[in-house]
Amino acid sequence: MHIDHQPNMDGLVLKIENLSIAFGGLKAVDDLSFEIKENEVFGLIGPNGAGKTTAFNCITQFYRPDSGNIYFKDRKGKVQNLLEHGVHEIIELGLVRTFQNVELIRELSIIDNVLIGAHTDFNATIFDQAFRLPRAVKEERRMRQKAYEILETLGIEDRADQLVGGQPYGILKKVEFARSLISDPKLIILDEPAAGLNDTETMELSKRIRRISKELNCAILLVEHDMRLVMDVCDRICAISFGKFLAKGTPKEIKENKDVQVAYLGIEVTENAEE
Amino acid sequence: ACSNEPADNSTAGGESEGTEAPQDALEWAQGITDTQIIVANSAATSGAFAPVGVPFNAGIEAYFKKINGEGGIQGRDIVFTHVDDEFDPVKGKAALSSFVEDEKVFAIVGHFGTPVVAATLEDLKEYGIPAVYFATGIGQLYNDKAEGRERNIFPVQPIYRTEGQIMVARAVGDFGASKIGVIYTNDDAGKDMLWGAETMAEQLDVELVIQQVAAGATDVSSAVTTIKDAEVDFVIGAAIQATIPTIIKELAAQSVNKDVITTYVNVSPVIAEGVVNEINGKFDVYGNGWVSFEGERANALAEFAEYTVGYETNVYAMTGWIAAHFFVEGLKRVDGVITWDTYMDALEESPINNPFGGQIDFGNGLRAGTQEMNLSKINHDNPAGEWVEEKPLQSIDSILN
Amino acid sequence: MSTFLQVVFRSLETGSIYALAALGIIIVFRTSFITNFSQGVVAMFNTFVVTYLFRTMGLPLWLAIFGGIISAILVGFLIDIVIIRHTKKVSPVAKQIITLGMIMIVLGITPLLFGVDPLRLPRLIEDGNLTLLGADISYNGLFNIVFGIAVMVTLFYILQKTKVGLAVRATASNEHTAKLMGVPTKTVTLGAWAVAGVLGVLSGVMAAPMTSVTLNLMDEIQINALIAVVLGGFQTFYGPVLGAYIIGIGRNLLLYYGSSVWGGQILYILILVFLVFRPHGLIGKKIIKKV
Amino acid sequence: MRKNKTLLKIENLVVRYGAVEALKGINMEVNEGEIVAILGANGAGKTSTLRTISGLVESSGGSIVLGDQDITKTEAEKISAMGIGQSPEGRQVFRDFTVEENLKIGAFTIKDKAQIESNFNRVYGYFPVLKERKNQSASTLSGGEQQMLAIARALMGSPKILLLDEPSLGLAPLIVQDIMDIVKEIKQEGTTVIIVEQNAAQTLKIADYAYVLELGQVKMHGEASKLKNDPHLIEAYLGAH
Amino acid sequence: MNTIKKIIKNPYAHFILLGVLLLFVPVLAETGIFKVSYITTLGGAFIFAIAALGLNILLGFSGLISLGTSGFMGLAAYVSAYVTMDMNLPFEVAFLLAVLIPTLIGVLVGLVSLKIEGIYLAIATLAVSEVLRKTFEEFDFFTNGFSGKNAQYPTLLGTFELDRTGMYYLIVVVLVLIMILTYNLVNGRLGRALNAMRGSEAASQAMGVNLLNHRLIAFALATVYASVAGVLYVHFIKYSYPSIWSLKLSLDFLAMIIIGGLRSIYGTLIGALIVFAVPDIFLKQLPYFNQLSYVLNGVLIILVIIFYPHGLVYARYDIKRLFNKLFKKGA
Ligand SMILES: Nc1ncnc2c1ncn2[C@@H]1O[C@H](COP(=O)(O)OP(=O)(O)OP(=O)(O)O)[C@@H](O)[C@H]1O
Ligand SMILES: Nc1ncnc2c1ncn2[C@@H]1O[C@H](COP(=O)(O)OP(=O)(O)OP(=O)(O)O)[C@@H](O)[C@H]1O
Ligand SMILES: CC(C)C[C@H](N)C(=O)O
Ligand SMILES: [Mg+2]
Ligand SMILES: [Mg+2]
Repeated sequence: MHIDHQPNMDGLVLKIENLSIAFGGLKAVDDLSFEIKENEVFGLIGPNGAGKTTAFNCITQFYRPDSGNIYFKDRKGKVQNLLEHGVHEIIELGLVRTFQNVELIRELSIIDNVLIGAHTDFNATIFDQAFRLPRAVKEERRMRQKAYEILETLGIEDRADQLVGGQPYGILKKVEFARSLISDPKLIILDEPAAGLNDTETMELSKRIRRISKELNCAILLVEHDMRLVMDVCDRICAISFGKFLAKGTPKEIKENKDVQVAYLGIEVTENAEE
Repeated sequence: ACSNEPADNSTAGGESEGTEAPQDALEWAQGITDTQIIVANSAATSGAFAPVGVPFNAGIEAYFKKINGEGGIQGRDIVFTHVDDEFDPVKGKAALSSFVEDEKVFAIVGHFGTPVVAATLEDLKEYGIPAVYFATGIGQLYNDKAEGRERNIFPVQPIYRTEGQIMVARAVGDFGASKIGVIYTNDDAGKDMLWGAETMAEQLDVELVIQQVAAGATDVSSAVTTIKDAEVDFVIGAAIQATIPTIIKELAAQSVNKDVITTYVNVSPVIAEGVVNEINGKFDVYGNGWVSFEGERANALAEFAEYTVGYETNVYAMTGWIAAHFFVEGLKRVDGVITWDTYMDALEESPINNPFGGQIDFGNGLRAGTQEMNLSKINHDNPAGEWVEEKPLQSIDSILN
Repeated sequence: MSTFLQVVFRSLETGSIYALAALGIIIVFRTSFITNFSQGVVAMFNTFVVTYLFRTMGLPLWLAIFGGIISAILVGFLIDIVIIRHTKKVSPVAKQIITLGMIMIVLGITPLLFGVDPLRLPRLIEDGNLTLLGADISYNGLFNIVFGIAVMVTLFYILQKTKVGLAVRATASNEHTAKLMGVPTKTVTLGAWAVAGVLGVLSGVMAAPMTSVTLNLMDEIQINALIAVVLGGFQTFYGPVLGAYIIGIGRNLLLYYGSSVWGGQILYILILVFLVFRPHGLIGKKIIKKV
Repeated sequence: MRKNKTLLKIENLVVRYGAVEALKGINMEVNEGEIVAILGANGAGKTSTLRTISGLVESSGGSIVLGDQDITKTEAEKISAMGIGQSPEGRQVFRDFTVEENLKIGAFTIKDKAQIESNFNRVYGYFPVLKERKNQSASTLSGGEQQMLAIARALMGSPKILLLDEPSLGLAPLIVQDIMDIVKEIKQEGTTVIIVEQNAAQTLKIADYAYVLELGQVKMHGEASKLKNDPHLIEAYLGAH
Repeated sequence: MNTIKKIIKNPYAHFILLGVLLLFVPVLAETGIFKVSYITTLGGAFIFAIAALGLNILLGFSGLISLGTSGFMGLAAYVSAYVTMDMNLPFEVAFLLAVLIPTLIGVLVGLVSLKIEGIYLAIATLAVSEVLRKTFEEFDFFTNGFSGKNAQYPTLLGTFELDRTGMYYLIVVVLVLIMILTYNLVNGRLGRALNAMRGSEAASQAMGVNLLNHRLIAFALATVYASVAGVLYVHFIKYSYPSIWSLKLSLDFLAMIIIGGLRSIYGTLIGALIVFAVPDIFLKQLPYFNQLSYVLNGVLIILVIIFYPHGLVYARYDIKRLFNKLFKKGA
């Protein structure tokens, strides 16, 4: 694909331009544009079926959009059009995601699941691994240590060697989170990270998201229906409906936006969120 | 599993070299005790080949029962041990090593199936243990001057390649065919018969129309259509039991109406019964035979039937019976100490008669199995299935002259 | 032309046999999530039962077939109750291996019960030919085709249009949730094994007169039925039937016009290539897993 | 205070998954026409309770009595036919079925065609988006749409007792509100509801009675209106990590 | 003290210990404690275990099912026989070629696997295997058709002439080596990536696992293992026959890894013994049941799967429990 214009990405990490994708006759994402600044927490909200997950899937190349561009400033500061990369190449550029329905490997231990996130950071070849050459051994040890440290920051290091299968939902969510952290990303995409968490856990999550964004120097793109979390952690929010742009602004602006209230929030919940 | 009583010191090598040695210097071969002569085979008696292996072994056992009932050999009973090798060379090889090295049997009787036989032929020769009758027709068994380490191989059964030659010879010699259709299965039987047929057709300068079908196929219609289109004047059904009825029925269904000849394996009332209704009034089905049920042989058949209840009409049981017969005939000829060498000498001494007709000569190291075959035909009038003999045992040369 | 038709007619009959066998495989697959490698040998066993009733017990053929159907139902029940019900914790691949175990059991038991001789089973309609456009087709062959299609149409109707069908498909899609909805999944699975058994014995009884009743009766049919299911796709019930007829006809055309040696293999390769372009068969489509 | 007669009675229920004891002998009573909430942290055993009631999980001890019938060992499909409907955890829609077929299966135990028809109208009324998508394959629905489908499917069977496992999971705030309203509405019609939720405050608002589970045991129970204001609740049991 | 503990705990020590124990089989056979036939039966089982280990990587770890194992194993067997017997080249050359050629085809199938999945892939590989088997039957010049192809015990490095026992030793050494390599491969980055691919294609891709590469690697490894097994087979049995390399054998490989335990190295070995050796060493020795050994083996397979759906390796927990129980009672 030939890029005829290099977008200006000063201060930005991701820039979506006129993104569209349709399934059959249904326009799931319709001419959507937004941009995310470096190190900010950005919320994407909208009614069920608005196209949020679909937008994520376009960004991470699980879907090929019908039109539009997706620019990303990679680890080295180089601007990349994500459409030119395969799904498995995205993480190397510095963009990592979690999944709306947890996607973990039940038969592996928690720490091994986290290590999968570091897949692209290994240098040892198959040959090194097969014969356990010192290079491979050292590398493995180093990565394991790093994974362990991440589990520590999430407070689940005591479970590091337990299998993922059979763990409660809240732990699974944390493991997914840990897995996205180990690759030192520039942008993390979180799809409904608070779903299935109780009130206390949601509060914890909200603190953690802020901390991570600061400590790791990365931006976060968040989809979530739990308004307390969204309002609490997001610097800016974009609301969409039927695949189309609806409103953009600070949490306060969004909360007060009439369109968003009608299409998404409902009056009572807005009150709740203010409590 | 076996009793190792006295005089059982000879090892696998068969070290008693000189046949001229005085009797008292000879040691009894392994597997022979005061009361028993132990022999063995491994065969597929389970799985898809059970229909061949089970009756075959039943035939062997029946014959030994008869012999033991008659007082055994030199007062010893013949004890037959068997292991199921599932038609698998690894299992067959393991079984053979155990027979010879652990159980120290005297001989292998009725070594079974192409893959196992081919995988263990070298081992047999190395052991030097007499092996009488091979339930397979592979070419490796053939030898016209077996000496030294090769002497211990005694094939009896006709070789499919020979049979293929005989079929073409019959087609030309007896039926005056000049364009012959060959439908062969893609297994060793079919392919070896095809090989024989092609060789003979070249010699006799007749045309073959060749079609392959899968062994065990249920739909052979396209092959038959091809044969029909070619307007052949005779058909060779180079297929063993499972597939030959399919071929014959399809030939009838498509009204090809040319006479068919097939292998001795199929000359069994069961096969005749399976197809007689379909061919009735349309064409004849002939079969090669290496056994004859006519005349004086009828007695042999009655005796066989008496001992093999349940398998009275089974060709594989009959071949098992023949296998045991050849083994025992050799034993009977040894008087005094039985060693591997005295036994093999006895087998080679003079031709041995097949109880159902014909004879085999192992003299001068000849190892060629059965060379003469007769011709029988399915009797259209007997719905229960019957083959009637048309022509006596003949060699290829005599068929063509 | 008439030769071509001849090949096609004859293949239609074989196609019907493959189709019945394929339906048996798919119905079990869709309810128990098992690729049933034992469909063929179980059919072979029940065909032996028919042959036994006919030859040894001297029943009329139609009654013997009826007996075979009863036996197929009983064997189906037995398999479900004794084995399949106890495989809740067993993964789909492991269940396939269970069917391998069943093959061994049936292959071991059949000769013990019915002897080792190849047996003859006559056709339902012994004589008579219909000549159509210069090609022959026997009344029995015609009957097989029509009967096979009738069975399949009935099955389709039941599966697609009735509540029973809904129950079967729901069980296939997600057994646990189907239970939650009140679908008697155990009965569905039990029924599926019985129906598969009946389809099997029908295919066996159709195939037997062309050959003879032996342990290997269904070997070729089993492989071709499996491939038919894949060619047609596992997601519908009519895809495999279509696949079966395509294989029946395609195989014979390739054998006849191509090579009698390599025809079958050429067909396999063609199907392989086809699958690369349509990985879920003729009818199947990829079930999208949304993330 | 709980005036209606007991419809479902759980006594000393024990559930094990291999070595894990998920329920360690719990007791619960659900009265006719009530909304009963089950609350608790992750892994407390809420889902296990519902799955055992509906017969998907075998109990290792204790009993469940529906009306005067012991259903502890009854099979799931029979329990469903007795009028217990469930919207399960993880949605569990029939992925390769269309939306409409999913709903049809929901009405599997209903014989009366007119009743099915009216149930269709009713759930399409609750969730218009499902009507728009009725021929779409369930696997391609958005997360929230699938959740709606799961709830609608449970309603299609006109259950006497409705079990909802985290019905609001993944739904937009507006729809969560709708769900709560629907639950209230069907209660009015005489349906008994057992609801498992993470959002305690919101759930207690509509519930009559609530049980709080922790590590497989009932730690607290009482009328919702009272529990709502119990400071212990939030502090001690809902944030157990 | 501590170092001893370390050694006892060391997985490599276990593999090597196992190998040493297995090396004693021929000695025991010579002294008459074991039957001589055990050498062949066990050697055969170990060869099958090697191929099954490859399939375990493919199915257990990557979740890709193949019914083509026997075809590839057969191809390697024929290549090795042809190169040594007809071309008169050294065993080592034959070995290399016999691994290389099937692996190339295996990688081709791996390419196809990117598009075809699950049961479709199983049947597709079955088709490949059937085509291979057909070539074994028809290409007489190469395979000697239905007469079967003979081979000889190999001579290593042109000097060490192996006999039956020597070949058995070689098999054990290769088996242990392959077990160790497998252990290394699956307990590291590759193992994790393959696991991820099976567990969640989406997640693994999002984490940077290149599906195509890893599927190819998995197929290549499975084919290399099958090929090594094929070479050992043809020089141990000294024979190859077309219909050995059938669907039945491929299903047997599946049975081995499932009975033993998916993703378990020892399990695979146990599975191979149960499927291949137990019938010969035990079932066929049972009086009266001799005729039923086939049936019994089928029953055994079904029972094991029902009671140990995750493989017989899990029986060790039950054995431990039983042991504890007995021990406690006794105390
Ligand atoms: N593969 C597909 N085929 C057809 N329709 C699809 C497909 N994927 C998504 N859709 C439709 O596109 C719309 C957008 O779906 P998407 O999953 O992006 O919604 P969402 O905003 O993430 O909703 P939720 O908050 O409920 O998760 C939905 O209406 C869905 O039904
Ligand atoms: N299939 C299973 N195998 C093993 N353990 C299980 C299984 N299902 C549940 N558990 C365990 O049982 C306990 C209770 O689980 P349950 O799903 O009932 O909790 P819950 O209260 O619904 O939690 P959540 O809020 O996360 O949905 C947990 O410790 C869980 O890990
Ligand atoms: C089954 C055997 C006795 C015959 C078969 N044709 C073979 O030689 O292999
Ligand atoms: Mg979504
Ligand atoms: Mg739950």
